[in-house]
Amino acid sequence: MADTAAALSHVCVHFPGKALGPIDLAVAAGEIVTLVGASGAGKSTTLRLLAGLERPSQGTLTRAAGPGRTGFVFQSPTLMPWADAAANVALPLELSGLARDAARQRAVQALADVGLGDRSDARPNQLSGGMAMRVSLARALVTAPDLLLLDEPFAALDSVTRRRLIEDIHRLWAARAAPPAIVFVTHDVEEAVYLAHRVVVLSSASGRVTADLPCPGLLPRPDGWRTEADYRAAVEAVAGALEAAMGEAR
Amino acid sequence: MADTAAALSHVCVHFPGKALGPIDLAVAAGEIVTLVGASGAGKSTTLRLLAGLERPSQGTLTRAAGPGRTGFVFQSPTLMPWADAAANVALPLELSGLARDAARQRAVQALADVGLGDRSDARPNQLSGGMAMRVSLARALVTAPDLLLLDEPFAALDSVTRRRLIEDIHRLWAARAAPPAIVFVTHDVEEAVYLAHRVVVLSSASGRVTADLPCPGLLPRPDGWRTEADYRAAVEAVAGALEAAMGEAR
Amino acid sequence: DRTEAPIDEQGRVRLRFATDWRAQAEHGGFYQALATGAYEKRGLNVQIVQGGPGVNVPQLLATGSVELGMGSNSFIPLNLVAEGAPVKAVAAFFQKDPQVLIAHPDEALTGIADLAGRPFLLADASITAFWVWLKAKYGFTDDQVRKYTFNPAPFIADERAVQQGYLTSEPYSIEQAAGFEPRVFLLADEGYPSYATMVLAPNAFARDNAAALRSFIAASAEGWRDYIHGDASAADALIRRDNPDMTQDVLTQAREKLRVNGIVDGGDAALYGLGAMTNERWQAFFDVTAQAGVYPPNLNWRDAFTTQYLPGRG
Amino acid sequence: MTRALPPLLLTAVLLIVWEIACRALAVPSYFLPPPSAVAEALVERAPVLAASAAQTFRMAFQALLLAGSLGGGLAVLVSLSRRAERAVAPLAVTLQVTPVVAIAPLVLIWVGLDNADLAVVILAAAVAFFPLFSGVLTGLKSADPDLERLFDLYGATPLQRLWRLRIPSALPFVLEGLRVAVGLAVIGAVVAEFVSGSGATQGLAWRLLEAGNRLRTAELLAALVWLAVMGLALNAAVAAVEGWVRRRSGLGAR
Amino acid sequence: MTRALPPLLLTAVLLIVWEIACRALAVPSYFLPPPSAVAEALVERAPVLAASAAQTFRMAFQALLLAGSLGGGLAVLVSLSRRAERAVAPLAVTLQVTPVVAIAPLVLIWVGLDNADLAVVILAAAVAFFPLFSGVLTGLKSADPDLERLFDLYGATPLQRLWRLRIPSALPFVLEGLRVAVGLAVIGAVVAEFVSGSGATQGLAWRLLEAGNRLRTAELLAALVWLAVMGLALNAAVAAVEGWVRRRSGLGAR
Ligand SMILES: Nc1ncnc2c1ncn2[C@@H]1O[C@H](COP(=O)(O)OP(=O)(O)OP(=O)(O)O)[C@@H](O)[C@H]1O
Ligand SMILES: Nc1ncnc2c1ncn2[C@@H]1O[C@H](COP(=O)(O)OP(=O)(O)OP(=O)(O)O)[C@@H](O)[C@H]1O
Ligand SMILES: [Mg+2]
Ligand SMILES: [Mg+2]
Repeated sequence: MADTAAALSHVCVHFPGKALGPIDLAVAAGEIVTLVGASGAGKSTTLRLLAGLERPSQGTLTRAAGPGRTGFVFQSPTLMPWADAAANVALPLELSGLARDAARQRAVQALADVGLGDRSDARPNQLSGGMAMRVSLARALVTAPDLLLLDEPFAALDSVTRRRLIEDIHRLWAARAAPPAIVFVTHDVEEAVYLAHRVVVLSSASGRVTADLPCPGLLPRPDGWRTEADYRAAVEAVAGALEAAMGEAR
Repeated sequence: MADTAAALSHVCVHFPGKALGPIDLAVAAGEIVTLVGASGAGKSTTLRLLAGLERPSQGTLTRAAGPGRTGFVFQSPTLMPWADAAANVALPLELSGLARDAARQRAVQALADVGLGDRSDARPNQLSGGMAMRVSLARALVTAPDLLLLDEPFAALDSVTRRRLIEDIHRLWAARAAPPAIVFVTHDVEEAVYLAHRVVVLSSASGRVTADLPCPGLLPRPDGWRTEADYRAAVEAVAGALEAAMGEAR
Repeated sequence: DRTEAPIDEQGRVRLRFATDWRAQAEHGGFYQALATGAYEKRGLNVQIVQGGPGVNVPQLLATGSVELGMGSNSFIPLNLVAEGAPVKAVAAFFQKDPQVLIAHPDEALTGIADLAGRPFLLADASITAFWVWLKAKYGFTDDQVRKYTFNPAPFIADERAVQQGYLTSEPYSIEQAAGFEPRVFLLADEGYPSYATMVLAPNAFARDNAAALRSFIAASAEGWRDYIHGDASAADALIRRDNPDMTQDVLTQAREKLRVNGIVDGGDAALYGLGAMTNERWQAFFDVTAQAGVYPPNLNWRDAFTTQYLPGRG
Repeated sequence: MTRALPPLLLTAVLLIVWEIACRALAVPSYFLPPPSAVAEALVERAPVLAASAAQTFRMAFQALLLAGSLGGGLAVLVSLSRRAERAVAPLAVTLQVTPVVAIAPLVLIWVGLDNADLAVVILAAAVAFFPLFSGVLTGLKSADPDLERLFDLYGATPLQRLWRLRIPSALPFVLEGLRVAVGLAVIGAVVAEFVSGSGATQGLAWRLLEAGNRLRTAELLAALVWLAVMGLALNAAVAAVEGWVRRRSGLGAR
Repeated sequence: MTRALPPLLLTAVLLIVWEIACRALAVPSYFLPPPSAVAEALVERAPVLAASAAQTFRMAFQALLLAGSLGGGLAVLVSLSRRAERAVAPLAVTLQVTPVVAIAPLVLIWVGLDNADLAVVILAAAVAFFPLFSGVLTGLKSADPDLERLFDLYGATPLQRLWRLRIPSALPFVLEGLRVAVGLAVIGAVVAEFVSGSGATQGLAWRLLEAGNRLRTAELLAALVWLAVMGLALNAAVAAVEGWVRRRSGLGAR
């Protein structure tokens, strides 16, 4: 198997009144994984753990990506309210040392890629919910990071935009010589299968991994792939695992 | 036709750099409508207009529900960070004069109804994204309002929880002698059809209504209804109208 | 090491003299000497630095910020001795301290003793100065003290109130504003032994600039004589330039009171000349204050002053 | 323990530097005494200083309560109407820039010479008023606009909105105003005692002027040490309240 | 125009009540002159008062700049380390509770008697220091924790974090601190002039003192009117900056 991009081994997190884990999850370099699970299962926490934003109470995190080489989309957009869309997207570039003008130029391009080419001057409070989320996505993609952690990036988007963005991300992924590792969180089972090499199901009781199911076929998905039988079968399997994981909670 | 619960006639909103409308939309008492459209089409704005939270630049709003008789779910949870889940849900009850203890009791019940019976003491920052959204939903439902305006209430929820909540809302709606008018915003076309009496499609260019499609069958939906042919046909129709509305933007 | 006063371009000795307040008639003699050239003709280049409530003359002297300073009352040189600061009084131009107590007009009031139990409005500096003497002599207590911020309105508002003042200042402004003539008790007339308007000099400076210091005292004495008895208009003009809030009527009445009460040329000055100080007065002052517990009985009070720079001595 | 270490360390370093400088440069002690002399004065004059500090603390605390209730109350009142705010804010600014010494005689006349202590409390409260007024007012206007809309929707009365939305939202600004105000109340009590105190209650101002007039600089600095202790104690109290509020509002410790 | 109406109206009402009360109760003018007498004094003494006000304003403004750069700068520095903050904060509190009058002689000696103006500026800056220091420090710590995490993730340097996240987030608290500080700078300039002004300084403090001493209360109040105007002008300037910041940060007018 390829190098590990990020891995949690036996990680536990203790919140006041809630303990998660132990979680074991390894993502290989260039691998795409989706994380599914009930609301409150621990998907966002797992993602924050992988990014090093949450300190494990127990267990260890291994991460290959250097500083600034991780892209993250929080579950809510998390934009700087005083900066316009382009300045928000340009932030990681500027932090990595790129000149202001060059950074902005690339940010505007990244905004165009998520369908917001005409809103680069808008402040976060002038954007709709879906637009703000797309700005956040553009910010995560703009540095072409080695590890991408995306927490429900498409939840606030209409299906057409959503599908277009998925194709874009797959294309970007395939185009890189060393493709990035990506972890998606989503609630849409079909999307989970369509997006990734494998789907990881979290138990809603403990945040532990209860299933780890491979998805058939190659990425990016060929046209009409959604009608294929092994795709449907994989969706059924994930849906079943998910319901089982949720049943465990009760 | 029944009484009007809320109606926008020829309403325009001018934002700096963006104008929406004119929007014409009437919701009858006891009617359930879903609003679909591209990201940034104007769904949230329309909902805020119906609630009287956004002032039209032009045109008029008619609303039957008295003060405090409207329930609203914002696109982001919008909870009071200093209050626990139950206190957040109890807020509208207390504002309408209910005693603190009685209000809290009903709030805890409402939280149980959205699957958060055990988290009534948690603060918003201790909740996951989907949990916070469910608290917001419980707050909108707890007063049994005459007009319910729900902005993507299920976007952050897994499919199992989502389906259960939809059934619950339908059941509540049917159980009332004078059922409330409900307007949903959603990006899920199947959900849009499943939820409502009719689906309204907004143009992504202007926020105008480009299609108004009736949904077949009765509410609440009988078991297995999703497999019926006219349901599938309606979904196809809405998907087509939506793609047409989005094409208009380009 | 020696502390020579600086010399200006014309070869005159530069002396900065810090007063205890903004320019007023109580500084008239020094301004007169400045105006008439009495300093200049003795080879001095004197600059008068106006004081104020926060200007701490002893500290300015101790740090060499000024060469000479004004001592408002006899406590100041004794305090300096008590703290081991090498500064002395070298001349006293007010033989009587013009410090007064002011009360509302009342026929029954015969003297300061009758003021027992009344609220006294006193400035910060007075509380550790003449108030100590009043307490010792008349048995007043600290709880009678209220704060005087150089605004007589609270005094006027309360019939029973007593406030401090300068003979030359407050009685006039109270009369002008309130329209009644207050009762005024000059502490010096009741035996308050303090000098006022003294010249203070650091010991080392005095030692190393004895000639200049003698000249300064002599010229100031000349200035004071002129100011009280001669034409004061030039000095008044200088005062009003330094202190635009001063008015001529205030200056005129103040000068009159200085003259009538023999503040400058009464007492020992009549005998020994302006600026005179005597051992006896200093001892009397020390005895009273030491008995009141202000100073240890073994304090070397003789270090507080010297008469060796006065005209006709040394 | 480790929390208290950095300030203690820095203070110790500064004191040592000061002590050495005083000795090396032979600074006369009436000008600037070394810390050791101040320490001596602190010990020697402990009973007198402690009694005066207690007086000053009492008056500062009363002033703080007065300023808090008036400033906070007025801010809450005017926050209910933009017009009222616009009308009252300039008066608050005017009060802030009015020197205590200029109004002390009026206050003294008003309360009477026999109530000089009350005058001190009133004047100190005037000094501490503005940051509380302004902090509460700014805080009340800092609520999340979406929550404001929610309260609109539920037809909340102005009082309900105030109590359940604006006051909780205002807390960070109120605490910041309080942090500034505690210091101002202490300093205000001293300044007010300077200009309107009485000999009956001898607070720290009395000690300061006595020491200053007598050139006992070490004693003067000892009185300032007591003032600093008082300021730090009140500041720690504010920090404790802040910690409690943060825990309560679930924002976590910083 | 309508914005200015409520304060003007309220002020007018208060002035009329005051005028009537003075006349009806026949209050002697040295206690409390009617507004008409104050107006007269304002006109009569206009040149002197204006010149003094200009002097005071200049010193207050310089003090504000000094306090802002020192207070803000120090706050920014210590915000980079919890330890530094813990070490320095008690010293800032100590400075805040130290009465100007106690340190005035030291400052005066330090800068030299010929630089009394500088002493005034330094002392006034000491008065205005704390709200700026504390406001900036509180503000720098008020950034959205999720944005802080984002900056962690991108490996931002402390300077980048400061400049691009904390300073913009700090603005509401900085502005609140500034609002309090402008008033304190004005009052500080007056008080500092009281305690350290040798005759050389000709600001409003001496106008106040002399007017009080001579019982020219109308003139005293006229000087206070100038102080109030100064405070209001600086406050309006802060409000203008605030408006600009709000527009810039897209928060909209309140
Ligand atoms: N305050 C504002 N200032 C400027 N433009 C605004 C403002 N609020 C909304 N808009 C614009 O109005 C349009 C409609 O916004 P709205 O939030 O209603 O979209 P939406 O249909 O809810 O989108 P989404 O599905 O992404 O939530 C968007 O283009 C948005 O940029
Ligand atoms: N700071 C916190 N304090 C206490 N509990 C927390 C905290 N953060 C998360 N939790 C709890 O941890 C659990 C997992 O939260 P997490 O946000 O990871 O869920 P999630 O799977 O992302 O859910 P969702 O789909 O609703 O976003 C939840 O039960 C949540 O209440
Ligand atoms: Mg989540
Ligand atoms: Mg929306």
